[in-house]
Amino acid sequence: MTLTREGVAYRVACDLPEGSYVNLGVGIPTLIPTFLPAEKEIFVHSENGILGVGPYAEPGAEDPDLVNATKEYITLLKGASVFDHALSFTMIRGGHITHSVIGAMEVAANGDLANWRVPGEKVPGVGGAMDLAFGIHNLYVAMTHVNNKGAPKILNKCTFPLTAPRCVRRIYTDIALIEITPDGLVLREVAPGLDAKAVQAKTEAPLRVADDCRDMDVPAEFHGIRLRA
Amino acid sequence: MTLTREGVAYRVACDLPEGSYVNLGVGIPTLIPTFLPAEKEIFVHSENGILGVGPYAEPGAEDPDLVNATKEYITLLKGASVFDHALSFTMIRGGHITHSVIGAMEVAANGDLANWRVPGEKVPGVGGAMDLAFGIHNLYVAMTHVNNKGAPKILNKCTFPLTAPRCVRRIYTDIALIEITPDGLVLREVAPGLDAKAVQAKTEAPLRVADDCRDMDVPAEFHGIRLRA
Amino acid sequence: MIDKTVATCSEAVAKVFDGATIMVGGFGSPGIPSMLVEALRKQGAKNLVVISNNAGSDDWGLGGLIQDGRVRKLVASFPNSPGADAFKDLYMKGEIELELVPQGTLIERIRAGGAGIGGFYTPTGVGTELAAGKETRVINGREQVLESPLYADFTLIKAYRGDRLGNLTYRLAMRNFNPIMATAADVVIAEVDELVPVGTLGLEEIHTPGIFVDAVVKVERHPRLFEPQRARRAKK
Amino acid sequence: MIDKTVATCSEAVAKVFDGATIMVGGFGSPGIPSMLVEALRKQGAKNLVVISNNAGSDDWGLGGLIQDGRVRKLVASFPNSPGADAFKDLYMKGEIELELVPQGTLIERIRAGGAGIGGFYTPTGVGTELAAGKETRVINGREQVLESPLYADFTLIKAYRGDRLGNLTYRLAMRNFNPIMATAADVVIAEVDELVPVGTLGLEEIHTPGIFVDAVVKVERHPRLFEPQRARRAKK
Repeated sequence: MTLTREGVAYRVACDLPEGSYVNLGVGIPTLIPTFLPAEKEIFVHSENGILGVGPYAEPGAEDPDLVNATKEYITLLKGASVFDHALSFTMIRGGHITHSVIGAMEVAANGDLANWRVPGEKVPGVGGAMDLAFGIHNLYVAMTHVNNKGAPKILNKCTFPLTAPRCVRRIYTDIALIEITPDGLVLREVAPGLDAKAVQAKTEAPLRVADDCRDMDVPAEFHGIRLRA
Repeated sequence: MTLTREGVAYRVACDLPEGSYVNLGVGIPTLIPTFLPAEKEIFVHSENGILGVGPYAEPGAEDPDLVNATKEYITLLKGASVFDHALSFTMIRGGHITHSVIGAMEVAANGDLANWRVPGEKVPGVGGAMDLAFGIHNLYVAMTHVNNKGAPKILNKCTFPLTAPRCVRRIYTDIALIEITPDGLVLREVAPGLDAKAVQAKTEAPLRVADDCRDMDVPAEFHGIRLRA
Repeated sequence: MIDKTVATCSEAVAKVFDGATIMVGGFGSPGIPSMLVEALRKQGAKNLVVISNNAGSDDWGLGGLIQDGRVRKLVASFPNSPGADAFKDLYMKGEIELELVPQGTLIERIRAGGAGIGGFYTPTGVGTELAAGKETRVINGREQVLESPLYADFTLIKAYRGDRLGNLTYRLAMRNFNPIMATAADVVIAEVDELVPVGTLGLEEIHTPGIFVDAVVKVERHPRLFEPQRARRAKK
Repeated sequence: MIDKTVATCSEAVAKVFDGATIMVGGFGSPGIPSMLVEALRKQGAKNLVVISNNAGSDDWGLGGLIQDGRVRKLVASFPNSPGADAFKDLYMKGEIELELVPQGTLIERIRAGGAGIGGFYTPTGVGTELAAGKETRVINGREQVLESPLYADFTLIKAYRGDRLGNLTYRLAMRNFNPIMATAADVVIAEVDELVPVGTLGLEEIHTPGIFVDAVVKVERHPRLFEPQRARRAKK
């Protein structure tokens, strides 16, 4: 059994502590807000100068002057603030954002991250990816464990151009939660019904299994959203 | 005949064009606002984060949260804005302030300025003097022509520690208006009743007399304030 | 009396010259000076260097300017967003130059240009393609790359409200690059949704003080600026 | 629920340790966190390094902290203002260290500390005593000096209004160093004149977003903060 994309987002959401200031990248991370429990105050940052991002705007109620970093129309929570790009990136590059959850194409055993460019890709773009990867201490990756050809994305060494070296702390995927330590990858959790061997089979870099390695605590569904595939 | 301190301030005020953004230092420059004609819109900047400084606050009407760079209680003009120190010094160091008028202890023929520290002075302080001297293109000095011992302050070379090299464009004193050019000092105006020779006698550095050198156009008084001594 | 208001966008951009460097504010649709960019398209200056986070959208605004072949070089962090087809086409044909800059480095370089900073060190990009060949040094145990300021001949920005002195405020996410770009060009031109009398904007709430602004034009918003349909698609 | 409010200044400064580096906001009396500094005097930490534009006034606030011999080193632009007698006395006796920094360089160094900038080049100071011995380089034909970031263990600031999330606004000239210092310390403590419910402060008008702030204390203003008599003398 594996997690859905929503399931991965759910699992990350459980780990974000109250009072955290979180930047969410494109891909699976954009699904996280749905799973943040209402009783935990967590502040979502958008690189275009917003702290306190709320749910998407209802159709017809969009405000033309209010989008997130992915250019989707959003709402703001009470206590939100808006500011210019310089202050927004002061938050990122100064390390004030406590957590960043981003997608990845490749992650290496030493924490190297590749998520901005496929070699040979026609037109490059980087956005705020490097600023986040260099600036945020708790940099978490949320992604599918393997690519769409079934090949591992967690490698001994990245093959794609790096976003930043040695920056990723944790990897949340559809089959595992892996921590990146100075001694390499540590398997902390596996999807219900799978075991460490199954995860290793889909991971190029060697995994050390944590003594307290356990099943990912993700229910089958959440308010009608399927979390397990 | 010489100008009073107010007379020097009056003469400087005449040269500030409409639409200029002006930082005024301590000493004679603080007297300038009195002489800015009401019909000319000029924006006075205070380094502590104010653009659009108005007259001093009336006694009893001071606002505890509103002082200028000299810590005097002031008022604001319509259209004024307040901001933080970083933006305030962006205005100065980025060269957005069009004119700075400051006092000086010494000015050299090449435009070197010394106005922040007397050698042997006990406790040093620099404030924003260097930022102004390095940042503002139209840096004007307003001062008495000689020091309180009667010795020249316009020298071949400064003897006091420099605020900035080659930064002063013009010097307004109680007896002359001198422009600093790549070829040295040019005497543009002399106080009514004096001549170039009298000014040179009180100036260490050599003065070239401008072809159109003329009397300073400063009346004897202005709204009851004596401008000539 | 100082009056920085200008009647039309055409008048406001009249002095843009061939080869000029131009900053264009905005992120997504909020804060994009579309009407000024459209006026620039009509004005005709070519060989432009444009500094902007994105490469515009479709065939209007900055996308249109690029499609018209008027931009020699783009300095941007994310020129490959959906809709930036004009840029992508020209880039693939080798007909437009790209300087790709991490977004935080981009805004910091613009701020440095406006604040008189000659250069700065940042860790962002070290060890990646985007810092290749650049000078680095280790500061406090961390390798950092030296980045240079950006400064333009003209900056085009959009604000919500403005007055004749050039004081500006921005609504919600319109602010983004605009107030910083306003500090970093010889000539700064703002299009605004509303022109208000001096004194209307709260003195503690002015985001761009008039000192930075040379011209203010009141505009109707470009009809393409607000596209909730796309937003709805994005939510699916 | 996040609640950054703290009941008393003593509680807010309780964790300041001997040898800590402390930024103190304010310029003149506006924006000076006097009650926090008074609490710090009572708290007792010594050997402090203080970063502040001025050296305080007379025998209260920062002036008092210095007079009590608790400050080992001051980083300031104008420590010799009228009333800074405690600093002047100790400095003359060689009992306090001074790092004198041009005011614009001071705020830029603090901003760099908060923004993750490793260092920057500025023309300010080149060829003067204050850049003596510092690394310089010529950039665009102008010699510039390399300046380093400033970062503190604790920042003490004053704001006008604050909420439990740490969002702050400043009245008039209170802003000065405060919002920038709020970005550049491990622990940021704000005293405010008014505590307001979340949502009261306009989202476009929040000058310091709560992300930067760790603790908010409501205070009555220090009685010495407002001294119009001095202002009247200054006008003569």
